[in-house]
Amino acid sequence: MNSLTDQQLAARLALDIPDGAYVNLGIGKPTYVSSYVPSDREVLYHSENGIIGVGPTPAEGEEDPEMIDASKRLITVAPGAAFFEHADSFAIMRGGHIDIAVLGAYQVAENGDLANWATLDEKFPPAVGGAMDLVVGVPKIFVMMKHVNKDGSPKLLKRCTYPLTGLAVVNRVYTDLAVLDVTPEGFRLVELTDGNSLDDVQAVTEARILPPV
Amino acid sequence: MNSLTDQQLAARLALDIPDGAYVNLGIGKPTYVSSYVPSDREVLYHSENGIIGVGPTPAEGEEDPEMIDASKRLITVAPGAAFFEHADSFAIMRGGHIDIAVLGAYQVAENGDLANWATLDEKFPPAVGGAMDLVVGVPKIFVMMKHVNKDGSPKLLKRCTYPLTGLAVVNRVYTDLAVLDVTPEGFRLVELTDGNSLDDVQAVTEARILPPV
Amino acid sequence: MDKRVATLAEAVRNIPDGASVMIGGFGNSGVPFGLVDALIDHGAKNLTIISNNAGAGDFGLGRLLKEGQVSKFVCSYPRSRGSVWFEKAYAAGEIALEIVPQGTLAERIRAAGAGLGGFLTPTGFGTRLAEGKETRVIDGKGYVFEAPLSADFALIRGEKGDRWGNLSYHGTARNFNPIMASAARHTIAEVRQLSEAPLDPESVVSPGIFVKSIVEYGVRP
Amino acid sequence: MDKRVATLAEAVRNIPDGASVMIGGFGNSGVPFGLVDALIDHGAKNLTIISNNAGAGDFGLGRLLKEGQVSKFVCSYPRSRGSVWFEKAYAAGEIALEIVPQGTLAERIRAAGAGLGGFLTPTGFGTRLAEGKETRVIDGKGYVFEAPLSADFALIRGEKGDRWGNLSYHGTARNFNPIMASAARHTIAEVRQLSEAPLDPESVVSPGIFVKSIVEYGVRP
Repeated sequence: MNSLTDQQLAARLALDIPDGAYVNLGIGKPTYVSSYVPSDREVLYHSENGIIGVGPTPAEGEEDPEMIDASKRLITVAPGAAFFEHADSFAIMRGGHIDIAVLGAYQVAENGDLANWATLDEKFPPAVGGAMDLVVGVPKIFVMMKHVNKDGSPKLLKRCTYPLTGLAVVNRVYTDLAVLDVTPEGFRLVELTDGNSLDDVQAVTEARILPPV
Repeated sequence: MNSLTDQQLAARLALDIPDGAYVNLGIGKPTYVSSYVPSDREVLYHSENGIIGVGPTPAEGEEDPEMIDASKRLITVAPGAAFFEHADSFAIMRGGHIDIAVLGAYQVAENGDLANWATLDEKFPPAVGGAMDLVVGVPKIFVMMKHVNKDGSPKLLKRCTYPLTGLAVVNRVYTDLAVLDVTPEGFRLVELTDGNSLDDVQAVTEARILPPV
Repeated sequence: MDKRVATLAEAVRNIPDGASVMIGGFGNSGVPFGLVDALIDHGAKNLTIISNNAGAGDFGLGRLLKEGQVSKFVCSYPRSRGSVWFEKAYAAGEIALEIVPQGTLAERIRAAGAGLGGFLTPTGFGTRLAEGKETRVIDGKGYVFEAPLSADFALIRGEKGDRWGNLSYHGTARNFNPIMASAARHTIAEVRQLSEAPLDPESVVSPGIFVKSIVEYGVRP
Repeated sequence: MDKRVATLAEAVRNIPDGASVMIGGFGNSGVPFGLVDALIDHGAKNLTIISNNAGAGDFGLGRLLKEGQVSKFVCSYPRSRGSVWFEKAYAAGEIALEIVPQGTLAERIRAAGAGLGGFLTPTGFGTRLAEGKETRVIDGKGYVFEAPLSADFALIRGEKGDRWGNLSYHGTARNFNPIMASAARHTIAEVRQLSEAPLDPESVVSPGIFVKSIVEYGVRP
């Protein structure tokens, strides 16, 4: 099967970020998305640590160690930015003000349940961060992830087996193999990565994938 | 009996505002107090509409119509001032950060209950403002009022008859006739206006007044 | 991203009859007088108004009440000197009143903007304003449960603004404006000065994400 | 009114063993590194630390953990790259951990500073982090009841400060500092620059009423 690279996946997802949107990019790979949003669209990025208007990585010599995003990457400030404290930042997340959040995931279930903060491995201390606040507050939750785990086991499931981040919160899943909507009937195919068939993708997916309407 | 004027009463109360205090002065006559605080004491005044550091009335020609206090009087800004929005202003009041609030009252009961927002007259619409927030949040509540009503009826009662502002919240009452503490045993005399006797004051007070310890 | 609209009239034209509308200000400070006048001209009726005071005199909220456009008022202190139009409507039974302690009003508005389901406040415990409400005693202190308060529209006033809707304020004119901005489905801001350049991100008090439309109105009351 | 103290050591000297201490910052931004170093030198033990992260490397919170001064951590994300000292102490069962979703952590701190008795948040409803907690469904949406979170001390970092304790911040170094300032019985602020003149009242983010002591520490991490 054909598989998008992480950068290709970010570029595909970026096409679905509309002009004028307020977007939160989760830590790690979701932060790649902003580089691929078409330049004629003005999008403002919120980061949980107290900024709307995250700009690109600073040029060398221009770094400010106290200007970071939620991934702790050094950032600059985009035109139209604002700073605020943490209670206000999470009021913005919880209160429904952000349009889209892009998150990574361990597992997504066909009812939209999301598991992205803890596995069943108890060796490491648990760490939750801001994901639980995002999923209850942001109306559109896009998940960006590999379609299957490294061992080939499925990540798109009938029910999540890992501890949940939120219940019935995911709207759309972008994987290296396909794009799928979460609907009241379950996962529904939006598009396939070039060269893949629905049967191929279904074969590595535990949950049933409905064909496009 | 000897009765202090409102200005004399404000001057008496002002002696009990210590250096370094954060103080909220209720609308109306309590605002007189700040003029009488000894000038070697630095006191910062909070006003519920979003300022700590209320300064004196502006000079003529210097008025700013959007710079007002809770009584809607025009104000200036004292050194060390800060502005904030209403939720933050009431967080300051409710959260125990202000040291002293000075309020007017219709009635005070011997258990410290305060009635200062509504009478039993239903003709006018009720109006509560910020008094209920102050009394639950500020550790020292000073009441400044006439000892009796215009018709001679008492305002220092066994139990309030008007709707309550707060339960067991008043610490000290300054009237034109005397100063009284609210103690677990009831009202206790702190001092008499010059020339008055405890018997005289007791005669116009419904609640019992205990002598100073 | 450009939230600027050219006129006050355009800014308020989508407010329908029966809408709930938050209006910023305390006394005459921080009231969006330009937007209130536009709302009066627009003529929407049967409005629920959420504002700390009920106006004074024949202008602003006073005039909105005089014109009979308000069917319900949610407020902490409707009895300022000169609130004659509110008092008339109230005495005539033409207007419903929900009286809320001022800090509870502010916190309910903030809770709506912050996506919370309610909170426990000590304010009003044991008083008439807590009658019929859920209460709880924690560590010997009484609390009242209060629900969030949102609105269809908020009319607010800032000092400076930019095309992204970012706002700064002036002195005590800040008051209810920032929290109302966060709690309405459609927030309309009047600013004394619209800046071509973006505001300094450190000086922004209301991030533009809360603001849907912004219009300049240079008059200071 | 003069809240200035001359040295970092003097600022923290009254923190006793067993105290609960909020420490501002997110990652390395907005962490009061000067005060944390002073707390390590001061040597108070058996501390409960409330902070979003659990440090990284051998400095700041990492060093406080390495020195064995912390018996409990309340935090949203203790697993940043390099949080080795926390992981060691946790694996050895030497430290208690209370994990709180980040927005709930922030809101609990704010609630303590604001004198509220708790709040309902949708965050975490139906998840493991809501187990054993009171829940409620309102209009079909689930909420979890969360209690306020206060502390004996808060160590925070501002950009500029004045003798009244007023603070401004710098960029994303603001984060938890303003709410922690409000929620502790004794808040100690380190600022990059202590100003002789009062700060502009419009630029103050944390009013000095929240701050008990203020000390200059000019180093930017």
